[in-house]
Amino acid sequence: MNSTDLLALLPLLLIAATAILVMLAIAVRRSHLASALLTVLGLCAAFGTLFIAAPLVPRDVTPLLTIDSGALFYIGLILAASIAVVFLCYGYFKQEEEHRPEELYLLIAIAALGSGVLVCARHFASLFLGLEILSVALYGLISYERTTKASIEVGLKYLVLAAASASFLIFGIAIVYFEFGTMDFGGILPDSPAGAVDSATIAVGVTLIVVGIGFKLGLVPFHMWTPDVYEGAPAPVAAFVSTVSKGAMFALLIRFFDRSGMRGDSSLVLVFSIIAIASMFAGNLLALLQDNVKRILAYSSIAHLGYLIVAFEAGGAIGRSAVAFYLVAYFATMLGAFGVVTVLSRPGNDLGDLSGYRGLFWRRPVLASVFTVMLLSLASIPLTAGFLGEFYLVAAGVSGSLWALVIILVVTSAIGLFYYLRIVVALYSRTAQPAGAWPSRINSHSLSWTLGVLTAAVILIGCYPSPVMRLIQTMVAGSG
Amino acid sequence: MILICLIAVLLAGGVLAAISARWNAAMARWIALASTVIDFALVLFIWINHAGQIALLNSTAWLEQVNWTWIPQLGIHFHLAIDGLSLLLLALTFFVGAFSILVSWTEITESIGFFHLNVLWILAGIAGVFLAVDLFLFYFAWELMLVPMYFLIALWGRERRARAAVKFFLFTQAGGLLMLVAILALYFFHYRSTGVFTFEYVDLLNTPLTASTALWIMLGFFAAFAVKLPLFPFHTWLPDACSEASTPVCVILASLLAKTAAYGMIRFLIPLFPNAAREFAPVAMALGVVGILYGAVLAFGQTDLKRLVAYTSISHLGFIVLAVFSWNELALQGAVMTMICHGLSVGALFILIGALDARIHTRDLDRMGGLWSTAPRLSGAALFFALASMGLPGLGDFVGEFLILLGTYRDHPVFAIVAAIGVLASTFYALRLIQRAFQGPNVHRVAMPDLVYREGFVITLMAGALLWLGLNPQPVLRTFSPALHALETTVQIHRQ
Amino acid sequence: MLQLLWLIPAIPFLGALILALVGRAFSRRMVAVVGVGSVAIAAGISLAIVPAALALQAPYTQVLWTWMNVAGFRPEIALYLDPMSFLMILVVTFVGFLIHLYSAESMEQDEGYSRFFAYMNLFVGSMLVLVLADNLLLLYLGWEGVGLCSYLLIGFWYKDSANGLAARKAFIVTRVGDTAMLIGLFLLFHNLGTLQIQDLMHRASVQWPAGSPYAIAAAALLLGGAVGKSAQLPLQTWLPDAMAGPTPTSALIHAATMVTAGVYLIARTHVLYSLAPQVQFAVAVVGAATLLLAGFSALTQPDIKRVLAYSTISQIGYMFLALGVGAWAAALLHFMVHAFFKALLFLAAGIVIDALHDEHNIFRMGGLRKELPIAFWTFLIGGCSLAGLPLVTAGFFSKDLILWNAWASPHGGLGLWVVGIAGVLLTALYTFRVIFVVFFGTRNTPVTHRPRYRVIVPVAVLAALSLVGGLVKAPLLAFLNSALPALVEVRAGFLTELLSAIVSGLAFATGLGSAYLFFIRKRQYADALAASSAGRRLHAFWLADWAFDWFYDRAFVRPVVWMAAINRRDAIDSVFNAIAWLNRSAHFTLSRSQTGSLRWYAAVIGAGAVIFAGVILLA
Amino acid sequence: MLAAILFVLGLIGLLTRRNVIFTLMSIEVMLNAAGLAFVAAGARWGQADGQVMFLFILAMAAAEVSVGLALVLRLHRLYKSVNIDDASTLKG
Repeated sequence: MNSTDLLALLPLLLIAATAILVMLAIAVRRSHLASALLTVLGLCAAFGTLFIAAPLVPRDVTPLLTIDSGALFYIGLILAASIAVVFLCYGYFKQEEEHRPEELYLLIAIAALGSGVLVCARHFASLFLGLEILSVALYGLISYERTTKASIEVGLKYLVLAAASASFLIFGIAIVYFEFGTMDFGGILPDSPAGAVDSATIAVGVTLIVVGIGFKLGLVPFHMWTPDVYEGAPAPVAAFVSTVSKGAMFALLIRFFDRSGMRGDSSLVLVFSIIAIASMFAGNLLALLQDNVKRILAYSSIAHLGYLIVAFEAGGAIGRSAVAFYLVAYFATMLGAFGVVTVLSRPGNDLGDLSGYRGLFWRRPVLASVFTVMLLSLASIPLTAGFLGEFYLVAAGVSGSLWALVIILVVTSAIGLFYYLRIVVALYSRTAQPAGAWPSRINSHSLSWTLGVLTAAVILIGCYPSPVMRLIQTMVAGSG
Repeated sequence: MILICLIAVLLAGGVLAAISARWNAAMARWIALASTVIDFALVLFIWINHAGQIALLNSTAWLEQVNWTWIPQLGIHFHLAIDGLSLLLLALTFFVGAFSILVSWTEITESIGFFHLNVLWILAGIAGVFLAVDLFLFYFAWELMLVPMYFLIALWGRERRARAAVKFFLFTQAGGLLMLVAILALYFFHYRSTGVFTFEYVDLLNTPLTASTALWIMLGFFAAFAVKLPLFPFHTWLPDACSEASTPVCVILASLLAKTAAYGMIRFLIPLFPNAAREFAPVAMALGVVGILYGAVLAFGQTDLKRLVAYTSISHLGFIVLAVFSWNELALQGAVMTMICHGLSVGALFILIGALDARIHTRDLDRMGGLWSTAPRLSGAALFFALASMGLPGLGDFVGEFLILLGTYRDHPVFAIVAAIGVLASTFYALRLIQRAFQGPNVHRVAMPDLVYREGFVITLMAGALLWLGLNPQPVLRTFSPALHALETTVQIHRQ
Repeated sequence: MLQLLWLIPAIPFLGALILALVGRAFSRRMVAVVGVGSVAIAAGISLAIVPAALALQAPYTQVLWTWMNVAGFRPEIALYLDPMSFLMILVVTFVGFLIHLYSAESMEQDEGYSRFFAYMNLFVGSMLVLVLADNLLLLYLGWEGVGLCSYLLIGFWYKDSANGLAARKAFIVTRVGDTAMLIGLFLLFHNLGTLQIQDLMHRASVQWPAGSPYAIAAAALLLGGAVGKSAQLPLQTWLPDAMAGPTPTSALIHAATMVTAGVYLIARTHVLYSLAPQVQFAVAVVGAATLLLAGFSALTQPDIKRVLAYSTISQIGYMFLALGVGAWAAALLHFMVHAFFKALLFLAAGIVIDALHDEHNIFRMGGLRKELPIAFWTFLIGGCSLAGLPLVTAGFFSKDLILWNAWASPHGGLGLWVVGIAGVLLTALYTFRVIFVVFFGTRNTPVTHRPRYRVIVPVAVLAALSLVGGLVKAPLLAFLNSALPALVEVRAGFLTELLSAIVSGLAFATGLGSAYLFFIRKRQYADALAASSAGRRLHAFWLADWAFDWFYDRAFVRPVVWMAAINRRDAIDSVFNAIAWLNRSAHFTLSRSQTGSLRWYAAVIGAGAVIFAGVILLA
Repeated sequence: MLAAILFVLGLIGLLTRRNVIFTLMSIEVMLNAAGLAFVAAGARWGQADGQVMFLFILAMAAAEVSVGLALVLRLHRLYKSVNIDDASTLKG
């Protein structure tokens, strides 16, 4: 652990430092603004140090972590998303003071730390550590609304299921460890021929790991918790869950399967394509006639993860850059969508059902158009980042010549159009809606600023993506 | 450079109209009209100063082009280019577009700014499709056309408009996505054979493909164009969309959007996959012919005027499919003529129906009759355009249809004969329309004012254009011939 | 002088345009002046170019502009003048002018006055284009234009929807023929590479041996077009219904000019027919059959105009017979004469109808001999010329020439000649039936309206022409032979030209006598014959035009209407609705799986794990 | 092998029992089973990693259970019962 190692680790260290600082600040004096500001400052500092760490990569810091350009990119993404979530939370909780929101920022910082560790994990132990830090922080975040029944129920559900899937994961790791004797990703399959999962025990072990990861990503057989959690949790927290935790987990998935060389294994590919197909279909179909906006966004996130798996299957440089680009687009769009939901809802009673959104355009045109842009991006319509994201995904799919998967992707995204349009129709329908239904104007600057930045990001990436592309190109080349 | 400002004028006009609508509605309308008229003038300007170049037949270069690198990593270029074919279709687009705005003044009353924004953005999308030479840009513009059209149908239509709008959107989007997969497949096969990532139309032309893959990729393209053209099995969205949408939207929908699909076929489908297209030709032509007859029979049975005219345009567009897949110079010239004249005649018919709807608030044939006595000019104009759509010689449509049938007869006589029967069938519904709506006793004592000056102006201009095209189509044919030779040479090269 | 040729069709079109656009603003006088004037000028010009036309040896072509120029397909808008088209112009413009003059007065009270003249001028213009067309495509343009005007004019009194339906029926039936012709055009262009009539004929004779399948197909398709337009056997149902239009239109369109367009087409493309003898014989057979069929139907019609309509069909049958046997000039001669006396008959009938306040049924008219002397004498002259009163009327000469050619020409034969004679008998019978019933016997309805000079002059001129027309036969034949191949008489046999003339005279006399017997002397004989069971059924059968209408309605109209009715909501739509329903039901089943209970979720995760383990182990 | 059996037992416990506290206990059982598996694996290869991981698992399990119990307290106050099935209002 010489000085350069420390420098490389600086971003993670800084996130931890912000967590502690926030804890101390709360202990000194409970001011909502102070803790929020502090978290933002800390995260921005961490974001800054990324550029310092950039020239040093790639480095293997301790056998547990590895900081390479890919890791840095994803940490950057996570930090950006967390900053956005903090802004959203600030705007969200400002309306009601009695809720003591300070701890929220603490938990967000910790969760960001956990996901950062996950992204740089090179060893099962660090994987386990990162995952658990993230999960425990999420338990707190999800059930933050102590007063309402729903959030308690959701918190409990998430806790029990997360713990169960974590135990699956650990059991899987144990079995793999039992077989190979080393917990390091790279060391797993140097001896057996590339990707051949021959013995039965390894097969079971790998399945269990896949179950654990699958749960966290909300893929189909393990997606049950997603809709309930998104609906129960406060809107900004749901945004956090859908973006940061899933993004970090996906980065880990790529790293784990790339390093361990199990990508080519035929049965694994089959499993993943089954998962992908199932999540694409189930995600879209479940959302078809849904009335609650948050549940629709939950199901659409399942579907979008299904799309990501397709790109992951394709693999290779194109696959990884497609995943990276899609994650950027997906983050921006999801945060934006949940941002709009946050603006319209107050802690305690989030504006869920669709009828609440009817005729929004005729009274709040700006907000409605932001929401429309986000929805169109989810539906992958041109001029939005989602379109290029999906375009890149299909390109990756075609390059890996996974014809069946690509066709299903196209068909299910066509089905997906339907429910995005249902929301848009509701937004623009002219039925008279009592004026008082929504808070008169966007109450806090933080919300309006974040939404503005996110919309700009979505449209900019949609129209002129080459700077982002160039960044990703270098990242993929670097991470090897 | 002029191409960029073609699209820029429209986009800016749209935004300007939306903003200015806050102060007074009339300004928004004038801005929208002005931008379409400016664009029409630009197109004429291009046509005139390139007349010399068009005259010499063998010039296959693009008349005007703009090429910027957009996303270098994926080899995507912002490449717009215009040749004879796209020049003509652009002229039609702005001509009919200006009129649809002009007609919309009385009918559209709420949120006029947003309406004109959408209309101008669709026209920009359509212009983009006609100009795009980079396949990615083509797809980009193709999808771009959807969203404003969806809003136009969903917000300014009649009762069941939401359902129709969603149906329209899903249909075209599903087709579009299949085309996306096809484009990418072509892109990768090109990469695999030449190691170069590019969406450039000219480079993709000579990608060596095995027969089966070529067929599959072509089917991807064909799916998107068949849905948009409303070819026979995929046509059910047009009658719904047309009967629910307001008149100007209907005009754009029926006369312009269908042309983008036909243009796509001529520009991309056949040159990119000549051999696969030849194998697929009988199937496609059979679909076209069935479409002609099916559209005619259904049009005969309809009571709602707009649905009736929608089915007629499905029947007419069947001809274009015939022409494209028989792929000889006669048929293609006929296809271009039909595209232009059909755009005019269907557009005019919809405008008239809109005027009628505005006056007696119904489109149901059973509740009309004997309108000739109360509104002779309107009924006379309706008769004129019904005759045009029936393919009366001396008007534009006949020239197009005759050339198509002549060309198709050369290698598929059976299809040509059945299509000729289709022309006969067109007489049934056209005359039934005139008979039920305008002639006969004035049962409902419908007293209504005759054509307003503004509508009269639009109608006479369109009628004049049709008559001029009917009697003297030579300028149009001459403009398209160099582009046609270019297309034919590319197909000949790859057709070994 | 010939440069003015393009003015002949142009001026009527100009007149039509003026009347259509600003007609309503004009006073009635102005409308009449413009309407009649334009046709008068056209007639004047065609008279003016008579000396030049007679002088010219080779046919004169005037190219106006290139219509289309696509890869070897170069139809031009060009006018072609040769003796045949010259004759047609003269007849069309001259008879047209007379009828316009007549209608100027008879349509005076009608409120759509300017619209009427606009349509009439448009009709004359398109007919002239048809006649002067240099290539088949331009001919097709005139052909459809004429069809359109007949639709507009039949449906002129649009208030009564029956007229509208009749007009639509006429237009659709003629378009059926036109489609056949269109396909013929494709075939001709595809095989011979041009539509320009003259070199089409030249190439056909060069490339196609006699009896070649292409020639037969092309000739048959063109015959289909001609049959449609000239209301011959299969497609003749529309002409009797077309009488719903105003009388002048019936006179101009359904007697003199349009219906003979088919004859002109066949005469113009005679080379094709000479190359396809079977089709030429078919033309003769069609002519003969229509001749008889229309004759019999005419016997039973109560409506005066329908009788004349059926007589037109049978007279055109004669022309087709002449064409069939190759007597081109005879057919055209008969066309000219027929134009005169049939227009005369219609105008006279018009006078009668106007006089009796729109009464069409001949049995309710009667004894008008003294009331309307003008109508009586002109109708009598026209009737005699139609029936072929020997030596006096022109009709006799032209019909006799056809009969003689039918017998003498190589394609003709005894059978055709006998049918011809029977036709003469029938024509005489139904013509004089009408004359006796309308003008003799007791008077039923009062006469209210006397024709004034603008009606009398044209009727008188036409009467004179019907009489004097026969004298011009010899020079006319010589004039036409330069354009059309002369007929080579081959079968002299026992029947000489004189003998056939005598026999036709006898047939005329018997017809006249029996008509006199039935309708003047013993009215009860006719009623008894009609009352008998066989007679009643036969009478009904003929009345309904040999039940063609009934058959067509069942065979074609009903199925199309039925097909349209059942499929009003577009069956294909249900396919896509089914897909939507499928998605919806999938949604409901899946959403039921979200029970919300924790333990169910955990169970699903466990099951997922087991499934995947199985997949990995087995795969 | 033993660990596998223990793990399955824990899972079955989670699925069947209705009482929330029992579910937490069954999760503990599953986690400890995993820990046991780790220790066994570590023993097989003679490395200390197994035990180290077990310690991590213990720490994590403790954290989870504490949060879990906090939630159970809230649940009890709001739902007045400890049955897990009451907490299934959100569905669809």
